[in-house]
Order: sequence, then structure tokens, then C-alpha cells
Amino acid sequence: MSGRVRTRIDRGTGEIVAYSDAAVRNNMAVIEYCRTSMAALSGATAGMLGLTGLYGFLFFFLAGLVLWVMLLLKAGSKWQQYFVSRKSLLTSGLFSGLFTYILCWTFLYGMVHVY
Amino acid sequence: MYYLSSRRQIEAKMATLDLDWEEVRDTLRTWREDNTRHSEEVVDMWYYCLRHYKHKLGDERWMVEEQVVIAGLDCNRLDVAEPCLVSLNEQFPGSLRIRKLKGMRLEALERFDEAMDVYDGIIRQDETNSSVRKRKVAVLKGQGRYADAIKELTEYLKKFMSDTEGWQELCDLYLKEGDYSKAAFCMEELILSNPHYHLFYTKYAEIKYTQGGLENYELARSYFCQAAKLNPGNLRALYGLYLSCSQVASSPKCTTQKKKETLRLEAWALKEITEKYSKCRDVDGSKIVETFRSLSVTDKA
Amino acid sequence: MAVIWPKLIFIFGILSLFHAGYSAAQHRTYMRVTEQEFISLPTDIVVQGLLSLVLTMYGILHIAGDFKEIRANVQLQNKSWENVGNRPMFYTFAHRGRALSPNYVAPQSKNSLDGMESIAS
Amino acid sequence: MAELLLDSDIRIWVFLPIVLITFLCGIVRHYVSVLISTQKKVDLQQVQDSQAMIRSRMLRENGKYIPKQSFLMRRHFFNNEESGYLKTARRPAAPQPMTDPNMMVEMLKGQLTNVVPMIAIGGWINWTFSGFVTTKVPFPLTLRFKPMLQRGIELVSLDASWVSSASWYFLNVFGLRSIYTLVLGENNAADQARIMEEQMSGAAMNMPQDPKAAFKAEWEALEIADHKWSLKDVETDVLQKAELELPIDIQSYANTA
Repeated sequence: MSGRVRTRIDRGTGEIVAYSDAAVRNNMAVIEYCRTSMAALSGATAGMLGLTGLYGFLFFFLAGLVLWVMLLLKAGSKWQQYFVSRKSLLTSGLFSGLFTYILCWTFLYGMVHVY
Repeated sequence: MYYLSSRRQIEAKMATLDLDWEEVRDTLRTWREDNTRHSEEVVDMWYYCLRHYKHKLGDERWMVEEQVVIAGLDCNRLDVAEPCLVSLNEQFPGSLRIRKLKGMRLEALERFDEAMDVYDGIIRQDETNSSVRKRKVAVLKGQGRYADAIKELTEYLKKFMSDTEGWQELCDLYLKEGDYSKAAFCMEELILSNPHYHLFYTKYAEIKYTQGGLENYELARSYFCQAAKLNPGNLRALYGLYLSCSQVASSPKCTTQKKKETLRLEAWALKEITEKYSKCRDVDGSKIVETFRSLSVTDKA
Repeated sequence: MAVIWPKLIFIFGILSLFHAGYSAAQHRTYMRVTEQEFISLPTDIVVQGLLSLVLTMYGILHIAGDFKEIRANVQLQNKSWENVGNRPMFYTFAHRGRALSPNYVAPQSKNSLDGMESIAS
Repeated sequence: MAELLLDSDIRIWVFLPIVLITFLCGIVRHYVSVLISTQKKVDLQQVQDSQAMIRSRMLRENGKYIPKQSFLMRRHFFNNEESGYLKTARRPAAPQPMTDPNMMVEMLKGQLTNVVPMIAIGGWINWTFSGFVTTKVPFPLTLRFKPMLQRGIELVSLDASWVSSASWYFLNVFGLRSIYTLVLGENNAADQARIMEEQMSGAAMNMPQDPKAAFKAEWEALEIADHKWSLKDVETDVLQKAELELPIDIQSYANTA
């Protein structure tokens, strides 16, 4: 069986659209994987480039945007096959990567610019 | 032909079957996930390919070996199943799951009472083990004692009420016995567990249709209609819809207004079916209409 | 063999990032030794850094695994009764398929009579 | 503010080791917690109750897809005064969570694996690498952070963005938390049989402590659940949808069929 099925009223057509729970969880895990690695890598690059203060955080949001575009490209044109809403793709877990970003940023910054 | 001895011949055989061990591993995984029954291919793929790459599978190796044991028992290839069972036993000594596999091997050898004892032993040790209780039902079914199997399965379902696999099995057992009302009850349970499967609706409607009587025909018609709505490609539901509409229309107790609507529904179903057949090039739709005219119950055609 | 190239791209991206970092560190120590005020990195290191970031991200995207169809009814539509109705826990092995296997031993043909004798005696 | 020059040895002997220590401790902690997490033993009665609860919840949720008569039949099975499952179930009084022994063990285990090692290692790092600045944080920090981040460095004039090794350790701990999921990774070959087994007895794990109250709540919910058959006019709206697409065609088919 396809496991637990969660039904939600689809705003567009109004009729009930059923989402299979396991697939949604799998997609979330993939996005989380990409987001964490993006946070780490962009933090490393920011540290390496020696960005300080506001530029660093700007770079973080820029990286988030680039990741969003890449994920949409990966999902292809029929994105509603894979995600409930595109906006949730951008905002979900944006700040969970912040700590990792700061860590890598400080780490590389220390490695390159402090010593 | 099966007993190619030297390794080179096996490699050659494998080359002809162009099995690349990663693809084989992925196919076996997909077969495990959507639990289809491909015992013959699983045994061949293991025997000719994965057997030589066991070390590369890592943790997944034990799941693949379990799958091979069951497939081997299914197509009576004990020479393939037993070595896997032995290696599983060495890896997990004393695990209940492996003991269950041993019980299944006894079943394959048709030593049913010993299998029953093995299963009872497991249940005594771990009460909440549901898969072993299901195996006990399978033993009874294997011996052809359907009445006992039904009793055992209902006992099991009293404890594990939301086990959809159990309800599905019970439904088929009741169908074997021809007890349609109970089978319909089981199908309702399945619909409750997953209300978006067009297949459940189709099967439920078919059972209602076989039960007969105007009220059951109407119920069958609604469920066939829902199945066709859920999955427009479900031809079986369209056939069912057509037949149940003609049944409802032909019954004397049906009011004229309902009769008119049912006829329109019947026409729609027929149109859908002919459309689907006309899509595949070689069959032209007209012959379909004749078969339906002969098929439809009402005398009006 | 199919999933190798994203890993290669990812490793290449990491190496180039590491290289850019190393050259930035060299540049930084050079500036410090010659007491010049550090304003910004030479542009080639910056470009290499950004490029390697995009490259590694492209590799990660493919390593992370692909998406699954989430709409249940579309997913259920192409399911046949074959794999929905199949119940691995209830497999029985006493079926006619046994005869197809190579090591099938046909039961010796006992005629119905000797079955009778054993009961009678 | 003059650019501080730090001895490059600090990088090799302090900066990098702290990162390694935090990372390896995380991995060890993960495997230790996997090792000592005992499977919660569940008895048959609890499994049966949880399965019944699931079934009655399913009935409430998806009841509208089955005919009225069968819905009432099932509700009768659950809610009937004398013989209903939810009414006749007699279960022992539930132990209060606070005094329940294995609940205490669970909490202690949780503490043991997470918080205690973090504090211990933090203290050790603070003790060994104390008294000097480890690295500079690339973004400006307000003076309020200074006492916290520069514990052990009594330099008033120092800019707050220079941090001590202890604070670098804590930054590592929080930062690496999400990297672990990346590294440890989820096992992609999901073990089908185990998932099925968990579906059965797993639900019993998170069965509420007090079955009697849970049954009562379920009973009430089932009482008020009324049945609106969702398939009542499925024929009409299928026809309407068909009408929309090809209005004229249906009539012509009607008389030929």
C-alpha cells in the first residue's frame, strides 16, 4: 500500500487532492539535504572570500535564492508533481541552515584571513 | 542448461543476460518496495549475478538474501534458498525472523505440522509478532483447509484490527467460499483504510454487483462511477458501470426518472469505452458497439 | 556506473574551492609580510571561489537523490491489481508452479487402490 | 583598531582540533544513543487497543466513503451500550508518568547522552585552551557579547568580535548539529519487513498512558460522527463533467445504444 495518505483541499480546483505521506517526507528530506550542504558550502566560500558583516548575511540569502532556482530546475516544469507550493520551497528551513552557515563562515574566515 | 559449472561460463551467461550488479540490486529493491511477486526472476538474478557480488551489497545483503529465500521457496528452488538461509542464520543466530523463514521452508517441503510448531514457538516467545500469525493462516490455506484458515484469520484480525493485508486476504478467502456479504464487509474495511484507491472501489462494486438485487446494483453503479472518476483509465470500472446501469435500467422497480438518468450514464460509459478502444489503432470502435449490444441485458437495443 | 559523474563534479568543486582558499591565504600572508593594507582578494580567486561553489552545488543536487511523485491519486493510477493485491505474508508454496523448477521430483504414481489397502489392513 | 596578529600555530593546535573534537564527539554520541535506546516492550493488549483506536479513527475520518448501513454497523460494534468494544474494555488503572520507573530511566538516558558530554568537553576546552584569543568572528558583535565570548580574557579594549576557544567550541556544537544528518545519512534501503512490523506494534508505543480516558474520548467522537455519503451524487457530476465536454454527443449515443 502507499502508506498513510493525507488529503488536502486543492485551492485551485477545489476538489480533494490526496498526497501520499511517504513521498512528501522523502522530498522534504532531499530538500533538507541540499539546504544543509548549501549552507555549509556557501559559508565556506564566504569565509574564503573574506566577506565581513552584512555582506556575509547578504551572501547567505543570495545562496538561498540560487538554491531555490536550482531546486526548481531539478524538479522540472511540472513542479506541482513534487511540491505542495513553490513558496514553501524557498522559506522552509531557510534559517535552519543559518547556524551551519555562520560556523563555516567563521571557520574559513579564521583559516584564511585571521592567521 | 541451468548447471553451468565453471565461472567463465557463468560470466558469459551473465553477460548474455547483460546484468550489471547495480541495476540488479536496484530492481530487487524496487520489487521489495512495491511487493510484487517475481520469484522466478529474483532466483535467476541472484543465481547468475548477485551471488558473486555479495560483499558489495553491504547491509542490504541480508534483505536481498531474505527475498531470495522466499523466492526460492516459491519456485521450489531449494538449492538456491537453503544456502541463503544458512548464511542468514549464521549472521543473525536466534532471530525470530530467521526462525519464521525456517518455518516457511518446512511449509515448502509440505511438512505442515512441523511448520505449525515452529510458528507456535515463535508466538509463545513474542506475542505481538503479527507476521508469524499470518504465516499460520498461510499454512492452513496451503493445506486447502479454507474454513480453518478463515477462523484463524478472523481471530488474528480481532487482535490486529487495522491490518489491511489481513482484511484483503480475508476478502479473497470469503470470495473462495462464495460468501459475498462478508467479502463486501472486508472490502469496506479496505476502502476505510485507503479511500483513494480506485482498485478497491472497483472490486467492492464487483462484489456488490454479484450479490444482485436492485439496491446492490445501484450501490455497484455508484462505486463503479467513483472508480472511473478517480482513474479515468480504469476500463474495468467502465465495463462494470455499463453493466450495472443496464441492470438498474432493466429492473421493473426502477422509476422512469432514474431510468432516464441511468441510460444517459450508460451511454456515457459506452462512449468512453469505444473512445479508449478507438485510440489503439488496430481495433475499430464499431465492433465494440455490437459486442455491447449483445451483452446489454435490456431488450430495448 | 550511472551515478558516478555527479560525485566527480562534486569532488572537483571541493578541490577547486580548497585551492582558491589556499591561494587566498597565500595572498593574505604575502600582503601581511609586505605590510600592505589588505583591501580585497584578486578577482581570479573570487571568481574561482564562486564557480566552485556553483559546481559543488550542482553535484550535490544530483547526489541528494531525486523527488518522488506526491499526488496520491496519480501515483495510484498506474498501480495494477497485480502489486496491490499481492500479499507477501500470505504466500503459499504448495502450488502448481513447483513443477516448473529443474529439481522437481514427480510423486510416484500411487494408484488409488494401494491407498485403500493401507486403510483396510 | 589595529589588526591583531595571531600566532599561526594557534590555527593548527587549537582552531582545527576543536572542530575535530566536536565533530567526532557528535558521531560517538549518535552511535551511543542508538546503542542504549532500548526497544519499548509492548504487550498484546496494548497492541490490540491501539489497533482498535486506529480503526475507529479511520471510521470517523473515511466513514463517508462507505454506505450508510455499513457505517452504522461498525459504529454499533464500537459504541453499543452493552457489547461495544469501547464500552466493555476494562483496563488496569494507568500508572502516573512521574513515578513510572521506565519513564524516569528514559529521561535520564536522554540527559546522559546529550547535555552532559557537551558541558564536560566545554569545560575541558575552556580549561586547556584558556587565556588567549582563538579567532575573529567576521561579523561585528556588540559589547554585550564581550563578557560571554571572551571569558578568561580580561582585555577591556579588545573588540568583541575576537572570541575565546570556549565560545568557538559552542559555535561548533550548534553549527555541526545539522551536518550530522548529512554525514550519518539515512539508510536508503528501507527494510520493508521491519516497517510493516513497526506499523503493527509501533502504534502501540505512543498509545496514551491512560487507555480508559482515550476510549471515552474516542467513544464520544464516534457518537457525534454523522454519515454523509460522499458518493450520493457522483453519477450526476460525472455526467455534468461529460456534458461540459461534449454536450450534443451524449444524446446521439443514448438512442443508438
